[in-house]
Amino acid sequence: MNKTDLLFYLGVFLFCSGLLMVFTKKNAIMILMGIELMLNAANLNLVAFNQSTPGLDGQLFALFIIIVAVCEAAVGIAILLKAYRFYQTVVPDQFRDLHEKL
Amino acid sequence: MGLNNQLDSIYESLGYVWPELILTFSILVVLTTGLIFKEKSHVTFVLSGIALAVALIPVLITWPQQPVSLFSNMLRVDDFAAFFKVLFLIGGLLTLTITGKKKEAAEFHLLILAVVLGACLLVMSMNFVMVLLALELISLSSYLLVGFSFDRKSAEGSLKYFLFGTVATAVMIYGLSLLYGLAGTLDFSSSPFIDSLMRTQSPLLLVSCLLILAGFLFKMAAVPLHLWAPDVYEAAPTAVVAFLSVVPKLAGMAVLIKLVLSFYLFGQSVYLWPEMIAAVSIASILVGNLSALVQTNPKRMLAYSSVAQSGFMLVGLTTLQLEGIHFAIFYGAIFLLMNFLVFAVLTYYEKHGDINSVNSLSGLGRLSWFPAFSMLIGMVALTGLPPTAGFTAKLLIFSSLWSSYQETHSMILIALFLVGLLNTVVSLFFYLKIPYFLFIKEAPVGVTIKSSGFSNLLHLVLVIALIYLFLQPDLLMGWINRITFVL
Amino acid sequence: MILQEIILYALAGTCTGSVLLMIAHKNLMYAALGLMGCLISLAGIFALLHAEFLAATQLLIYAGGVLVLIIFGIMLTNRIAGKPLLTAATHWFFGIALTVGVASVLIISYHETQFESRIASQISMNSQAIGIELMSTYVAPFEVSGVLLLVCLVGAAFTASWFKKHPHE
Amino acid sequence: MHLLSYLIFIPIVAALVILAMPARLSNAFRAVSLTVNILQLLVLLAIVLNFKISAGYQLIEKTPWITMNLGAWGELRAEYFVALDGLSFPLVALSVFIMFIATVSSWTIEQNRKGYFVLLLTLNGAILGSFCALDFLLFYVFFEFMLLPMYFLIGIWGGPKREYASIKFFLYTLLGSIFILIVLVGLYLSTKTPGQADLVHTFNVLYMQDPANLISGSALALDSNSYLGPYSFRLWAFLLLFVGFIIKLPAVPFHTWLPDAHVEAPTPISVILAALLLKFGGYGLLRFAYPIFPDGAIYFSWLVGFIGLLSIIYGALNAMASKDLKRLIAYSSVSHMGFVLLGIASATVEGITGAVYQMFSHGIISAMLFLIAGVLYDRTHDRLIENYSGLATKMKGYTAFVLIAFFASMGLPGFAGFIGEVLVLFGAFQSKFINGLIPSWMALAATFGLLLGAGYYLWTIQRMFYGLFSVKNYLGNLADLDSREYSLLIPLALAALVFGILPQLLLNYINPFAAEFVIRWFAPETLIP
Repeated sequence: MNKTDLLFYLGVFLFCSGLLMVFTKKNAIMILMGIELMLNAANLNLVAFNQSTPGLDGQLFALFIIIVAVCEAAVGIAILLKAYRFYQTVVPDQFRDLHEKL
Repeated sequence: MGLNNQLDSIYESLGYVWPELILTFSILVVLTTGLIFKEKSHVTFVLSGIALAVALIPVLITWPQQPVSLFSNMLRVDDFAAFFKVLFLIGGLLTLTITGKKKEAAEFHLLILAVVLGACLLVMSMNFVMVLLALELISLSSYLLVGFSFDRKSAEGSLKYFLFGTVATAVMIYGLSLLYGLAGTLDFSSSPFIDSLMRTQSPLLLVSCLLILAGFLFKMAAVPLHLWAPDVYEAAPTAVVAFLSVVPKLAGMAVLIKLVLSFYLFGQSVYLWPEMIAAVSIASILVGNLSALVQTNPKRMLAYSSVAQSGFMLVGLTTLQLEGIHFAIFYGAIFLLMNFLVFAVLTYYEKHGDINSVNSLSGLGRLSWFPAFSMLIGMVALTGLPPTAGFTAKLLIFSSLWSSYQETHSMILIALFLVGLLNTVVSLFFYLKIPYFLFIKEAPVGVTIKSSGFSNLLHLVLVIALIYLFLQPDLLMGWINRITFVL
Repeated sequence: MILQEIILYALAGTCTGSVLLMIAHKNLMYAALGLMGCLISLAGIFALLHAEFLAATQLLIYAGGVLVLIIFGIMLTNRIAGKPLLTAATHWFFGIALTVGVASVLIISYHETQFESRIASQISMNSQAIGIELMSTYVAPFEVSGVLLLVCLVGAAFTASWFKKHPHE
Repeated sequence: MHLLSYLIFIPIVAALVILAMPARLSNAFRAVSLTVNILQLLVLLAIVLNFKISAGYQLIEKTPWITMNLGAWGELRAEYFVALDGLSFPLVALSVFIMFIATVSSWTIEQNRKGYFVLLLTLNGAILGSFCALDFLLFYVFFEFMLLPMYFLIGIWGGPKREYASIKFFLYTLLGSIFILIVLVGLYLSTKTPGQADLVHTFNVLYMQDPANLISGSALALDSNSYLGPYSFRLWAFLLLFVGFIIKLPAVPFHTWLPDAHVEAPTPISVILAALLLKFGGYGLLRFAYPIFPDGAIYFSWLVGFIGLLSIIYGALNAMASKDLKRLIAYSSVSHMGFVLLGIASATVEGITGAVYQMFSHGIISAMLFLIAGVLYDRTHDRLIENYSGLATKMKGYTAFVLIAFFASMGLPGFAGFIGEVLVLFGAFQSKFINGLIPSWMALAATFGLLLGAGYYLWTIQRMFYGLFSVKNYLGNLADLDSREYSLLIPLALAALVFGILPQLLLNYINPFAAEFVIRWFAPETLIP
């Protein structure tokens, strides 16, 4: 296995693990962590692909993704805290005020 | 290019982004005044209104705008971006008008400004980095805005929107990283980008494009990424819903247009982009309309209706031709008017009581006819019947679809044509529900309704705009026809 | 070269292991620990790939900032009384099927793809180059990300502190 | 002159005027509405004086409306284009007359008069606009514009089941108009304005009717090679237009909205619905479907004739089985409008003339029938036939008008209904020998419908008016017609008689239209193989 392939597979693994956590974990914080994994998968790809690409676009893009991740985490935790105050839980499945009323 | 030249060009570029500079500056001003005048929210209300109005001026006076690349081709000003900017700024102004002088925190106005700023940047973006940042500015601000009712529901809606949205963004970012590997550049309008895509038409390209488009379909609430819409619409404050159902949706559509045109490679792409978009469009129209049928909460119903409306906007894009896209833009502009009309009336009724079920609107039209009449016009426009511009918009996009069929003889276009038009009948069922309750049902005893000259004026303006654009669509269409796409 | 490859494999292995820990463990704190392991090993990989600036940022902002935020979140949303912070998981079958599907689509299409060979520019002073880029080509995104951070922090602070201001509602 | 524009826009302007007036002036609204009708009658008089027999389209008004650049797809041009010919002239005259009757019979409306008269006037303008429009888009806009006023008029001022009836009416007719819209979109994109260097798509119906204006290679051109299943797009387009219009007509099996709408609607609205709105079915076929797609018309002529026949028989049988007087009249409408369809299907001069004449006469007679039903309902709030008997002894004047209306509707010689039906039957018989479009047994079977008609009317007269006087659940003394009711019924009865005895008054106008229609699109020599 050469280096590029290895890095790509690692990226796929991270992305899919993130996806798996998003779909299976019940706790919103766990979901948030899954999302972080997906973002890291993208970062890994960008850095790896930047190895064979002129310029530093990949790394700079990764840098901005990290900034975006910080913002998302900050906003996410804030929203989560507010929801927790109302519901005393962070399990989205237990929020039952909004659903189809037929 | 030397560093000095680059710095010079940055300095030059600043002259083209006045609206964005004004918005950014006003965000700072709103933030500081919010801290100074803590209890006087109308100060920031007035300030942000002025900012949005002032930001319109540079857009309007530079119209028509020759395409100019800014900041090393990160952004580009052209007629396309300018037209959408006008829509976003008007959308922001209308949102403030609907909210009225209701006591809202300075942060509310700040976030509205941030969404408008993000939308303006998004339509100008020519580089995936800018796309991502502008999109996040819209998304994160809107997740927070949804929570601004500060009750259980809105906290839940906000969290759900956040979780769905960030997952969609993460998927999109992963797609972007793959595309970067394939194309070697992030500048999606540049010729190296197009060239590499032409050379490597691999399955991975399709996968990455689909992952990227997912992010924007999410913003537009198109099927299958519409699941957040009903909950968020129900939970968020009504004025915010009006805002979120228009500005991010149109921004998403604008970028979708640019990206799909880019991915389509002037018709040389081996992938069936028109067919794929047509499939999303059919699904959105069907799912949106059929789900809306069974709703009793007006806001949930409008959420599904907005899913269907996204489907209609995509109809124009299906043709992947300049004309079809012009009509999609026309549809978007009309959608802004009709959606704001409907939500303006809903906000007006909300002041008199709960609007969580159509039942609570019973007979209000018999007590005060004008708001109910405006609602009727809004609903008729959303259905796409004359004499409103909603009809013209539908007529035009379906005309483009038919023309496109005559050129390609693709059966899925005919399917979309028939599904789209026949769905008008389905949609009538639920669009008519609200006027039906307003006019035909009797009001419960003791219900009174205060008429408000200000909101009547707002409704009147929107109603007249909708009818005027039906009688004379040439005016708006003339502006839109200027838009070209130089990739 | 060999040493580098060994380190790379080791880091990839650590990363995989930490992620598996995150998926498998029910305890939130362990999952956060797993995330930290993953982030740090990724920073190592970045450093190996000559992206030193990014590696540093990853350590400082990601491991230092995001992770702290997440741990704050865990602390604030769980009443700690000596109980382990457990979380449940559902839809395993659906989740795994979806994940395996996505992974196989990605890997198969990756193998079908002939990547173009491009000549990478050799950049020795990574941090300096990035600094110059940020202030020239990427100045617009740089400024926008400033606005983004500002808006998010103000909005998040307001949202999170709303209850403190309105204790009776 | 702009006579037609006056006709169309006087009521719309008046509607806006009423909207601006304060709601407490409730008596003034009736006055405004009546003034509008009188003005319209005067304009109509001027039109009659100006309209020349057999001179094609007259009183033409044409102004550009929408001109829009469609880029690579040419240019879109819609016009404000109104004119009258032998087809629309009788219907416009009928509309003005019936709207007058409807306003007078709305005199007793008490609830929310402002809204009522606004909607009535809007409806008035939309109906006249649709009959006059020769631009397909303009027609379509007016046509759709009728739906909402009608929906609210039934939904707010209707009977106990009004909500169900109004939504059913709306959905059926909207479905029909969507079918029309589908064809409309395809059609205008397939049509070009003759004599223009650039490609200018037009909605002008006269251009659409000329196959030379269809763009070669477009999906709806004569040489179109677009197929969907067994039929070409042209045949589908004809079918869509056909279904769209016969929902309005209404023909079996799309008629089920009609009885509900009629039963629930207030009397004036029933009158408008039966006398005017149903006519759009026949009018649409003769103006749009047949001339634009004559090949489709020929291909499906058997189907058209058969649906017509089915409506005649099925409508009559249902009428016979109806217990409710209004429902009986509604089903008799289905039956009579079936004759229109049969006449059109025959595509002979007699058949077409008969169809147009039948539309006119049915307009007058059905208005009378619904007024009669309304008179009874106003007094007793009961419409069930079995609850009445011996009315002739108490309500002499009323009975006289009932007899006139019933006999006219039966198609007795001397009444207007007779002329239309006989001409239709004559055309349907001849069709086999002239163009071979429909078999003559259809005509034979249709006469059976006439017999059934006589049957249910006579039976109803026998049940309701003969025998000892009794009205179930009603103890008061039934008053005979008052002067307002006389003033409504006398003009209608006179019209039914005059146009029965002197048919050439109208035939002179219709005949040139029918002759040209047949020669241009259904000339026998081109049809018989």
